Amino acid sequence: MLKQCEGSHAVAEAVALSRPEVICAYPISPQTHIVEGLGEMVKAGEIKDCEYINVESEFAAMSVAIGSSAAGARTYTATASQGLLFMVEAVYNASGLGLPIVMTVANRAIGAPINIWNDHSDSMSQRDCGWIQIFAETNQEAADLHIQAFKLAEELSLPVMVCMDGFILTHAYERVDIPTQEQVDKFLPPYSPRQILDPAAPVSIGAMVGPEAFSEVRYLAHAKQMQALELIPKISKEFEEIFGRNSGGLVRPYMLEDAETVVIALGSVLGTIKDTIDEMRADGISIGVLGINSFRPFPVSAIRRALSHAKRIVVLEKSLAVGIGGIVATDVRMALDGLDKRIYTVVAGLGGRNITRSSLHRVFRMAMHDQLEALHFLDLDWNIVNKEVDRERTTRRSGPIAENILRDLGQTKSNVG
Amino acid sequence: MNKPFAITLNVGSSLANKTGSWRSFRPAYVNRLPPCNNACPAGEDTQGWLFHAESGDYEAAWRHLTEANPMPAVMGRVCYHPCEGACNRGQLDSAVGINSVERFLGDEAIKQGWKFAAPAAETGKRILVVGAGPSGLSAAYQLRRMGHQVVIFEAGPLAGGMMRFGIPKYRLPREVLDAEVQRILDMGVEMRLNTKVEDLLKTMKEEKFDAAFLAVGAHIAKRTAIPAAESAKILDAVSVLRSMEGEDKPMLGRRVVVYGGGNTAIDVARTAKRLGAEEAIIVYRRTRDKMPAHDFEVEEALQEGVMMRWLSTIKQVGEGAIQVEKMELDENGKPVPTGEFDTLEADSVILALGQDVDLGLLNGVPDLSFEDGVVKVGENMMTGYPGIFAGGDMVPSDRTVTVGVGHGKLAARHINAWLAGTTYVKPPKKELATFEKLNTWYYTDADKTVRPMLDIIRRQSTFDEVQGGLNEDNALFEARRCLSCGNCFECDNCYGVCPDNAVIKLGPGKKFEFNYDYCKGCGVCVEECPCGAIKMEAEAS
Amino acid sequence: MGHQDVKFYQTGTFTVGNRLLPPEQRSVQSEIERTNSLNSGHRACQGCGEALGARYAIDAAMRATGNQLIAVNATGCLEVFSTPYPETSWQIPWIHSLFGNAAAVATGVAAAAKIRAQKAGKPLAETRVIAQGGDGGTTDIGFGCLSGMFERNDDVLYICYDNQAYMNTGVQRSSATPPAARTATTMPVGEHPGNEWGQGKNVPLIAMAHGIPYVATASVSDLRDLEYKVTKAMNMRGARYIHIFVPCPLGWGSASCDTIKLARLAKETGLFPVFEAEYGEVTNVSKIRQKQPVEAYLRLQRRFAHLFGKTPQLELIARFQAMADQNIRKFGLLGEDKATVGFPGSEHK
Amino acid sequence: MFQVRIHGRGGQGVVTGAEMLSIAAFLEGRHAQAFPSFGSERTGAPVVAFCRIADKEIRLREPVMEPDALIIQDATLLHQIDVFAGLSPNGYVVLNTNRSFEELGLGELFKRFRPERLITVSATDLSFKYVNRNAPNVPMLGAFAAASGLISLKSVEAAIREKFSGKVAEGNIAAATEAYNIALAAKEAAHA
Repeated sequence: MLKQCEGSHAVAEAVALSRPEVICAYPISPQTHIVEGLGEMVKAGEIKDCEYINVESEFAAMSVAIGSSAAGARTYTATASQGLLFMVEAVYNASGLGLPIVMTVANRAIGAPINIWNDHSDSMSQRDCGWIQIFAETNQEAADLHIQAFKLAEELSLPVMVCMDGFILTHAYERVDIPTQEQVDKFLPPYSPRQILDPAAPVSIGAMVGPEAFSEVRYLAHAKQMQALELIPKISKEFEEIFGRNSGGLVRPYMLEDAETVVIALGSVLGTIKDTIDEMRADGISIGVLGINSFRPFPVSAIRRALSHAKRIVVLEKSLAVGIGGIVATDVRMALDGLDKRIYTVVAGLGGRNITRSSLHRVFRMAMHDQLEALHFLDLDWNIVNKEVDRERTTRRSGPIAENILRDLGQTKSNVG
Repeated sequence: MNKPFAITLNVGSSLANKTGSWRSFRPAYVNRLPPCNNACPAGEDTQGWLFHAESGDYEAAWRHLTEANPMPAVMGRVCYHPCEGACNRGQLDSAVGINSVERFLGDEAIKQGWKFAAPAAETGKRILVVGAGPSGLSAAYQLRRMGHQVVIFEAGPLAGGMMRFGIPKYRLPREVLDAEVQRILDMGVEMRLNTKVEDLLKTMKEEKFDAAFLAVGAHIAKRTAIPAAESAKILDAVSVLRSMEGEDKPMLGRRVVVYGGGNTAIDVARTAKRLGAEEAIIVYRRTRDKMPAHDFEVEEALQEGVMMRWLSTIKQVGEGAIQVEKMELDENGKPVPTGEFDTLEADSVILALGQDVDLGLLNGVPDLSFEDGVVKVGENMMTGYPGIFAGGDMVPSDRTVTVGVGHGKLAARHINAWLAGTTYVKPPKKELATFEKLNTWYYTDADKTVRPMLDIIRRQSTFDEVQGGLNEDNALFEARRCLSCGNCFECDNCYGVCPDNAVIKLGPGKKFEFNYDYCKGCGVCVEECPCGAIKMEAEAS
Repeated sequence: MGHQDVKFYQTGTFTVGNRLLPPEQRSVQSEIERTNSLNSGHRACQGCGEALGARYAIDAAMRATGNQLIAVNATGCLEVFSTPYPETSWQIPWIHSLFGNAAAVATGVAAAAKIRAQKAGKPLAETRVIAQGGDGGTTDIGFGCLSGMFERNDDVLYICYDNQAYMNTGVQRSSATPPAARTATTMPVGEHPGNEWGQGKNVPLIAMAHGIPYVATASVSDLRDLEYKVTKAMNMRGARYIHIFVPCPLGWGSASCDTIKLARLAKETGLFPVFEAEYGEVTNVSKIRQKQPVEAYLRLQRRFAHLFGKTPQLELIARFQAMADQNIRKFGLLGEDKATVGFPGSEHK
Repeated sequence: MFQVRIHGRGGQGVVTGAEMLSIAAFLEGRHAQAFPSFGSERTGAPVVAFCRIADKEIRLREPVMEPDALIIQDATLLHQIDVFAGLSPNGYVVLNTNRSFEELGLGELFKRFRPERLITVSATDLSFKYVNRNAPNVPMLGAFAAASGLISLKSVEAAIREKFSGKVAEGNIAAATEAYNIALAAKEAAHA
């Protein structure tokens, strides 16, 4: 059923339709609306047979999820930013134990300085944590991916992180086709755990594993993620058969066939990029975009195949690996190992900085002419940066950067009266 | 379940890890010698029979007890219970009332009519027992159990020896004695009363005895030369007590003086009170704490109105009065005369100065040796003449019923071995379960049960039994006060406290075993064993 | 006294078993058929109090729940010595997640159990949950999750096996380490040797301040009391906490055979008050049976050896005695005294 | 694609207004996208929200920088921020005020825009009148419907009913209707 609603609400509805049995909730922007919505639905009895637990921290949220999942309950939680970092130890633990928890990450920057706006630093920090990470481009996809995520997680017995851009998607009202319960039930069978804490068949879960077997355990975790490379497209196809729309998959090519320049990106920015590319195509420019839907596992072959004709690649990413630059770009380089292609990294949209069509036009054109430096920071205010660099060079105690920048920016101007 | 590799494991699989290899010391169950058993002259396995009594299985307790002593009802009344003096519980609150439980079991056996089992097989050997006192009866019982034919020759008209003729009724009712004697005879022991052995070797030859056990009591009163008027009435304690068993009770008068400080002196003084004496005065040359008599008997006598005159010797006995000389103790505690004299009114004087044994039956037996009026025996209770054994009052030792019973038992074992041409070797004595070896934390505080005493008026005027028995409730309570020193009583502590589950519980009555596959040798079981029945030993390297 | 339903016999009163008792009154640990939830072959040190305490507690809980039990374990000695791949000593469904999250994981397990029951049309979860950890995992790193579990009144019994330091990592100080004690991070050197004299962190009292249905302390030296408390706790619903005193021969520098003796002395000196509380109020106190001076307890442990050197630290020993005496007053550990500890009870009462 | 920017203050329902606008467009079978200028603004702080309306899927996620219409819920903002930034000469402005543009000193500025597309409405007064609180967002939406002709009053009513219920919904509908009529009258007057 088509509905004009907030992204968070669409996700909450999708999770509710997936018949969760335990939901752990801890507030952190911008995921809060999702668990608020779920809380209301559980209290109102719209979600049956579900425990909604208000925990005392994200660490507890993931820990409760570990317990309930291990005890055989379909389990969901959501977090973002500092919250994800606060639960990191448990995040690794959930995947290490192979527990099919589904978690929304409403992507948000990580402080300091504290910043509540969107970028991908949070989930990127967990790229090696052993969770499957899938990114939503739209709210429709965010809703669909959650339903798929439960199936994916439970078939593999691995946790899945559904990443959606904080605020940009979570707080955006747009048209979403909310599936029916019948559709979801047809697609998603009841949870049948691969391992379970059960007095009728006791096991010890979470043994200490020494050097004699640890490498094997880690390899098996890797091998299991690799299975997802086959399963994700399969599930996406099954989804399409029942729901009548294509959602998910490993990668999403757009205008790629003949594109000399290919932009790679994740999440909601793909929409703005597509609009930009449409405009550039109208100008006769050979450019396309490849959206990465599954960041972990990283679809190396699919990306390599999709980029076989491209001359140059611009990886536009909403995160920064301080000290090297691109996170996604590094992975893309690995995917293109041995191929002769220029690869540019554009770090964009950090901490909620708007990514506009005009800026995209500019960098894409620079890339096309190979005038772009290998690592480019989109719309960086060099004036501010240089001032601060100078200040630090001359003054030992130059003060906090954020405050200095605000001082430089001065008061917000009004051109009225 | 398709379990993830290594992370998820099958339950209980650590049994594959034999942690016993960590051990350098190992625990081992032991049976130590409880101090009560150690102290018992009759060799009773006190802790052993109390164990059965604790669970209310009195017959099992009685059967276990009577392996050492066939007369628990008697012993439960007349034994001076050295076991209780040695009892470790005495250091906690008060000793276990072993004697009272023994009496309860003895009385219960009489009440229930429990009998001794007949011997499994007859050996065909004939053994003569001379004297039907505690030692003779004990030997007869043990020998009969071993399958020998036993004939007791008793010079007196009734069985019991000093138990009958030396111990007043108020301490040992005669029906109790009769019942326990009869039960021994019921095993097939032959008793010939009024049969005095004059010539032992002749009797043995004539009746084809293969061996003899002599257990003649010390019935002859010791005399002392005291100047006395002709009309002075001087009696001896043995005779007085013996005459209590006959038709004619002794005439003692209103004022009776008893001379001596042993148990017999007390017995006769208390008897005199019961016979109607207004005054019964014990004259003793030393002080109360030097008296050979047991303190509780002195106390009971005092309660009944018997008077004591300490530090006094009788110098002269006149008609209706005696003269005593005051004594004082020298540096060594020896009484020395002071030269001060006093006069006491006395209608009769009873001498209780000790007894001798009539050794006449040994005339003509060669190779014997004697000492202080008794016959010497070896470790095996045999006299210098092969096949003739002796015990009880006849041999050098304390003269108590319990010692006598012990001699009878020991002699029987030696006789049995001698008859078989072998030697009885006592099992090696186990390590003593001393107080330090116990972990007494585990025992609840519980004071001894006090036995009921007859009221004072009836004690002074009748020969009813002074000390009552325990009823089942308090006998059970008393039995359960036993600490089971040095012997496992299945408290499950070792089984419970082992951090490695390395103790195997074998089930009721079967106790425990260590599972050395897993025992790491921490020693917690040893430390926490309440009764000291486990010890640590170094592993063989 | 703590718990004593049965008027025990004069022998064996405080022992694990008593052949004279009817079977229903015997301790779980005396049963031939006891679960041995923590099986042989585990790699705990000789004389490990925690191994003992865990088997005592979990076996009792297994009996109380008809074996419908799942245990969640914090990281720590108990976890490491019981489940090194490829072997586990546990005979029950058991999970180890992290050091600081046992209470929260248990909340999750309980939630799953509740939903399973709900789906089967049953009002209450049939599968019950125990979370367990050492003092480090409980009083320090796991404290936040523990408090959250208490506050929500989740249906979990949390058991802390208190051996008073981080033993798994090599004996470092925890917030449960007693003052003056030597640990690897509070060495007996300098002007104030050993652990500092702080105010301590009394987690049982903090648990009581949450107003949860049940809080108790117990000791491996009093099995029947421990079993009674675990059984009672498992017969209740909601958040429950039992703090069990478990001596550690390795960390305390005590003889491996003295484990239970030390636990007994801790109670008999008054240093470790044994009590139970419901809804924030002390309802029962195990009286001291044979009062002991603190020296009797301290002297057996090398971690306090610096108090008894050539010049005994009489002042410090006196401070320990004062601590014990304060407990005795506060909890009414002697005679007929009444406890004065309590927090405003909840209306649930 | 038609792009709307709504300015107001925290507590005045700016975001809700954008959402209702998107709902109204959605109900008319169009694609719509509403989103706030994501901040942690508290009551009273200047707030911006956006709404895009189109006939095909809206992929663009950048903020509305060149709006086709401005809804200004609080006239005091005019002196604090550049609310008119990017507005096209053909753009619509709906301003909540009980004064005229001239009285507000905006006469000069407005010469750049088409006068029939500049509407004032006393939305605050209307919200007090009908729902007894300062919630100008709903009447502003009514006025916008009339001014732009982009959505019908009926769709605004339906959007109101999605967000509110009972008496509040009815009051808001009444306020929106009156604002709609005022704006419609003003628009016709300007044409005349």
